[in-house]
Amino acid sequence: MTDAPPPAAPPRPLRERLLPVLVPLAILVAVLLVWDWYVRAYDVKPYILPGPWLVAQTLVKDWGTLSGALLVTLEITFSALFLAVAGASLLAVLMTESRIAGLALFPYAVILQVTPIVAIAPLILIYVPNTQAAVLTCAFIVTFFPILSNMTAGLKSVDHNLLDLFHLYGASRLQTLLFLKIPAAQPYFFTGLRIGGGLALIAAVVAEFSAGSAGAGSGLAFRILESQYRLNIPRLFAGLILLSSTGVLVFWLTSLVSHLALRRWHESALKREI
Amino acid sequence: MTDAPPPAAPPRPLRERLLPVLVPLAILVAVLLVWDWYVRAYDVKPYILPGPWLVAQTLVKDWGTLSGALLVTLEITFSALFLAVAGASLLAVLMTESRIAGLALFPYAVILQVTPIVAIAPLILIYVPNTQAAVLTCAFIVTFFPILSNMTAGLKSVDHNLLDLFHLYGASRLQTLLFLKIPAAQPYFFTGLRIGGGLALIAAVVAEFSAGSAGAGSGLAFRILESQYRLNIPRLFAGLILLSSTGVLVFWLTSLVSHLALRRWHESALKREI
Amino acid sequence: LDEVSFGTNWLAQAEHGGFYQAVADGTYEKYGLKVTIRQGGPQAANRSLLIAGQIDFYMGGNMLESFDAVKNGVPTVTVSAIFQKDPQIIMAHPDQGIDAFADLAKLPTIFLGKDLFITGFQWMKQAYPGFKDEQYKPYTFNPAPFIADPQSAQQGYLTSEPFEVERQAGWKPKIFLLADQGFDTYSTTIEAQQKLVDEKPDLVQRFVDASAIGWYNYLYGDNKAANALIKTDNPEMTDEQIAFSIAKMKEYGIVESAEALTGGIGCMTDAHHKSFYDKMVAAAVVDASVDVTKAYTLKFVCKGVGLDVKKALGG
Amino acid sequence: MSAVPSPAPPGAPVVRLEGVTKTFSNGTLALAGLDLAVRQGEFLSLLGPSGCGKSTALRIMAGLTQPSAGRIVWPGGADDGARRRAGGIGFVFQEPTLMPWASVFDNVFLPLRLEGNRRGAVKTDVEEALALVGLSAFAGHYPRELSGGMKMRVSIARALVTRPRILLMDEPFAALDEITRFKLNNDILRLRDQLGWTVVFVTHSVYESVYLSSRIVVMAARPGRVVSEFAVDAPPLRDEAFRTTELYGRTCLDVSAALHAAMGANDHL
Amino acid sequence: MSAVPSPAPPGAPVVRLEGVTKTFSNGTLALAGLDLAVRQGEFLSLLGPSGCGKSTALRIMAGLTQPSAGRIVWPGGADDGARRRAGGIGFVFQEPTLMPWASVFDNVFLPLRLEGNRRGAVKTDVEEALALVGLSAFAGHYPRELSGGMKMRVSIARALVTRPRILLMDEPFAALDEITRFKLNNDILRLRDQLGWTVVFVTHSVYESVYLSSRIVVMAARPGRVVSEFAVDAPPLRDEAFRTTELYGRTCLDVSAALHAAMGANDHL
Ligand SMILES: Nc1ncnc2c1ncn2[C@@H]1O[C@H](COP(=O)(O)OP(=O)(O)OP(=O)(O)O)[C@@H](O)[C@H]1O
Ligand SMILES: Nc1ncnc2c1ncn2[C@@H]1O[C@H](COP(=O)(O)OP(=O)(O)OP(=O)(O)O)[C@@H](O)[C@H]1O
Ligand SMILES: [Mg+2]
Ligand SMILES: [Mg+2]
Repeated sequence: MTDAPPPAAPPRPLRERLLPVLVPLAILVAVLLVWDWYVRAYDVKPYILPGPWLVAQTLVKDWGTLSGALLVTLEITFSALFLAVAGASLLAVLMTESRIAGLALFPYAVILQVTPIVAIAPLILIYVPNTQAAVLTCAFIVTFFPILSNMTAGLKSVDHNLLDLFHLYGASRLQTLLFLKIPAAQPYFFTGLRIGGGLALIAAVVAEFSAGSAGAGSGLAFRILESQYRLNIPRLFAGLILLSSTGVLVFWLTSLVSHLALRRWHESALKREI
Repeated sequence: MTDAPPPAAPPRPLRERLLPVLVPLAILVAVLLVWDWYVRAYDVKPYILPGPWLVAQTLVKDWGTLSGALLVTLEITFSALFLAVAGASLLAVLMTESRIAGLALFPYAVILQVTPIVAIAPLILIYVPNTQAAVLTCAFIVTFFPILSNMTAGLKSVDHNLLDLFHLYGASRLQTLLFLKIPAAQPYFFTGLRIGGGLALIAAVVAEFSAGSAGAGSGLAFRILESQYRLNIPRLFAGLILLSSTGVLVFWLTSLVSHLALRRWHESALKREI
Repeated sequence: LDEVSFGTNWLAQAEHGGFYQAVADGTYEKYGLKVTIRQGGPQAANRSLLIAGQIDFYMGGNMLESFDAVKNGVPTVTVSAIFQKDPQIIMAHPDQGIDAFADLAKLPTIFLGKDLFITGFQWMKQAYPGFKDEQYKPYTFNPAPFIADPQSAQQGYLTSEPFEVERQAGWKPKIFLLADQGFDTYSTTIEAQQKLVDEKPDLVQRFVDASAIGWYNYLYGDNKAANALIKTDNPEMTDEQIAFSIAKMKEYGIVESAEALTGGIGCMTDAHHKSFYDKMVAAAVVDASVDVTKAYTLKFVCKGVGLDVKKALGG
Repeated sequence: MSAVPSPAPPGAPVVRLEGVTKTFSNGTLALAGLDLAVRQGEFLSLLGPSGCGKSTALRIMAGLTQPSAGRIVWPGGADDGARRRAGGIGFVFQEPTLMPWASVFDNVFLPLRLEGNRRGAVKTDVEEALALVGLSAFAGHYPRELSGGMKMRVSIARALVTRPRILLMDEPFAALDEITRFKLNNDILRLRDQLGWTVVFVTHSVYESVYLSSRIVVMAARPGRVVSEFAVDAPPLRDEAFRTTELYGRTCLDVSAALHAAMGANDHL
Repeated sequence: MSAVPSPAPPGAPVVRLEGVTKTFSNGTLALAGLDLAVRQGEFLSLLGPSGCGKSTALRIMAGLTQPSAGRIVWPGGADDGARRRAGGIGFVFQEPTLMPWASVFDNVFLPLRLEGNRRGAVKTDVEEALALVGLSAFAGHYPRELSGGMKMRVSIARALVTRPRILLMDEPFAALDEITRFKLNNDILRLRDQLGWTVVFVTHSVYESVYLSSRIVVMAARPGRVVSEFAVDAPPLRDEAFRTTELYGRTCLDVSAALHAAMGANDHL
């Protein structure tokens, strides 16, 4: 005679909640240790790969310069993300509401995606009033497409039975959009947002590289390139680490928003009742 | 007395099928005409914005050089896409199968996404055997994340009732993955693929910019940059147009694959029965 | 005052010193100009802005850019050449038995920027047998891969990379100035639109003259104010680096050699242009159809402007 | 909620399917030449084997599916859209068809919201509808947190909340226990008497159909078609006593027999 | 398909719920101290108002949901996983729960595939199961192309295809017409007789439960609990004639009354 295992003890919310913080942290420590060990063991020169400790020191020392640059980059990032989300959502709506518009515009959205910023940055600089606007335009172009793609897929994935329901009750297109398609597209939208968040950040950096302002009011990208040019590799890494942490933070933020919106109803965020 | 409208005539398959070709084509012609008109009307010099006709001529004239470069770029594109799809799918599976792995690895995937290629290209060049591999690595890094994000979202969005069913029938993790999670994740996966296709192309270009080969065996990116340096703007545009068309083609290919896989069951590809 | 904008091709540094000097000490103002310097930088697009007419003068890197402009019908001309020699160098590790320029051909790897690859390197292949495309690896303005690989060479700017490499790696790289090997282009030129040259020759002349005077003052006079301006534009710049650059410019005769010694800073000659052009045609970098004389005008230079200033400063 | 200008007189057809044929895109012939008229104020039940096209017929009436041949006539006037916007039709789908991201309240509120009502203004209507199906306590829950029968009841509440003129219901009570079912049967009969509903009702229960209907249509499968029709000549408002009448017993037997015949008519099982 | 080493002797408990309580994460108390033993070879029906926890109880038995308190005992031996892998349990969910990307054939084939069978080897098994529910002609169709009742029948075929030792069915026939339902009732009785199934069956039809069961448990809602129990002392293999016996009629009345009492016991509607 064997009994089934006793019912699971009530969940341990604290451990559950700490896990998402502790695990990445543990890995972080491990990565840092390996990195440190590698640099020491193979006597890697700081101008090739500086050790973590040196990078940390540089980060503290150059905090003034770097944090200022970070703020500039963040401003571009969030402006670009905001514009891309707004633009892509609007376009996705347009393209799913009208078959013709979808057919007509998607190729051009693709073209926008595959055009190398580096190549068209000069053109943008010529036609756009100032560098700030040029950088924003570039960042926007990069961020735009993944959000558009996901939003379009989401708007198209609405349950046909619910569409029937709305049709039956004489819902206007706007109502169908607001009360059905947009809520139903959320899981896709948030996936797009999660990609878009990081992409906006990197796009801000790339845009700065290409269309970039330089000198005093410039962002992280410029600082990174400059450090590279000056072979100030510890600072380069400090800049990269700042960038990465910001990226993780942005990702975490978008994931949080997504979780809050989906947790009551969508499989991807719902805890299984077991 | 009013009768309901007569039942719709049987669908006109030819017109239906031509529409997706005709509409973008019409827009294309319109864009070309406006472009041509703008260039003529404002007497824009060819070294700022060449007219469409000049670009077409250049495309024909330089076809030898450009098509060779395109082939190189395409090879990188598809290798990167293939590697990114394989890698991202594997990682997505790992991260959704093991909560710990997901927690541990996602921040690092994000870091990979937000690290500017330009900044780490030198490091890659140091640690990777040859330029070809360096370019591929860069392209891979750029393409990776959107596919990972979508695949993860897809694997997490599986209907909990179906999960129960598999659990009940004692399905192994592998079986659940193969017969349930992967098929269910298809709509997300294909969205990721559609983004990834274009991204791989642009990533190949960016990678070539940063880590790339030049000279005889070099890709489209090099040709574009070279044209820019050498002020051969018509050729720059010819290169861009080649790139764009390739992007649209890649997008169309991934869309086709997606449509074929989903058309029998998923809302996004299914025609509504009305 | 005429408002004039001048776009440089890199971040503010000692190599742009004369222009900043002329701003700082009021020379431009004396010549009736109100000059705004727009510094360039990695991938900045100042050249496009000149072509699009959004700035008035642009600091050209070498004459090839002007040849390309002629070939593509871009109406810009070089009106002055501050540097008689291009400070472009190839450097190698000191302990690899690289004694002559031609020895570089033995190395498996040379890190080059794309622009130098499509220009200078093509010429190297033609002028020195043994160089081949397979040696090329892209230089991303980070010398680490070069330092890490003793069997490699790398492009550089006489006044910058060797300084950084020495500071970081602790050894002095072997330096080969391309100009001394025959790549004899002018550099740090002043380019303007043909239209400006035709319509306002007087303004162009004033800018060229004031710039030359600025340069004399920068090299031989009190350059503190100019350096302060440079450091505002580019906060990373150090006095140490500036001093190193000025010393190198003097040591190699970058600014003052050949005709500049008699004609004044900025002086250019047809012969010098033709010499470089012919080499580039031979290396198939430039098309033989280009009318080289259209790339520049000698109208504004070799007038000895500023030689008096130099003398006054005891240079 | 909204008043409909001039309801058709009792007995006049409200909607008529004339020779309706439906072939799905995969080639399945779901309905073949279906003729069916729904009359004002009647309670019409559709009975038939699983897969015989009941749902398809209902969806065609509601304008959710277009027939491949034949036509639908709405003699009452007005076109499709206007009719729907007049609050004309209530529909209970065979599956609950709830919005997973909305609470029970919001799901029931939906048709009213689509009519342009503000939440506050119709709160009591929604609450009444929820009370009718016994789910007042679950207004704040999400569909996922409900049992199968409860979901179906939300769907019923949603169809009733607009007090539509015509009610199309596709097996609404299949997932409910008999007691709830009987109660809802009586509620429907009462409301229909009060509000003059026309009801088309799909069910698998012969007893239920006889208890509720004024007319019963039995269909056969593939191709779906009408095989027989029964009138139930009893006052529309009935109670449990009706189940003991001879009329009830006899009609049940007749309908059952017809259903058997309909099943025999094809190699269904 | 797979032989189970040593089935428990008839009458011995196969699974026992002891004081099972289930509180969902949103606070709903679905079951409170439920005691229920399923005996080898019996046909146990669960009856009760909508939302009383029948599905929850069934899911707990199948190991799909963990009780918040109390325990499940499987005296037969072996742990949860091994038992399932032994082809032990067949489950019909209340909703069809089909894979939309797979054909009807592949949906029914699934449990066999999960047992490691190759498609060719078990083709006839799948076809037999489909024939049993009358869907042979639809093997190549996709779930979307089926009517509600047809989907449910696919789900039934899927549960039967492995010939499990224990069959848990959650309102399997609710979406079916009476004739199909009666036929399937008889099929189940016959197969159970042949294969010695133990069946736990959730239904809303008192008649159906009495016709099929050897034991009927009536539950009341929120908190879900057992309120009464009935044994149906008749041979397991029954036919339509059983519906005319006095035992059948009396038990129906008793169970109905118990259900009424159970509903009265809370303010359900
Ligand atoms: N979307 C569809 N595509 C293809 N065939 C369909 C579709 N919907 C229904 N069918 C087919 O049409 C026929 C009638 O389906 P319908 O849903 O109308 O049946 P029903 O009478 O409502 O059955 P049930 O009582 O099982 O709900 C069935 O054979 C079904 O397979
Ligand atoms: N996932 C869930 N989260 C929260 N509450 C739930 C969940 N599933 C079920 N419940 C609640 O548990 C109770 C019992 O549900 P269950 O599905 O067991 O009822 P049931 O007896 O099967 O009803 P029906 O006959 O309507 O199917 C209900 O009140 C329901 O609201
Ligand atoms: Mg139906
Ligand atoms: Mg249930």
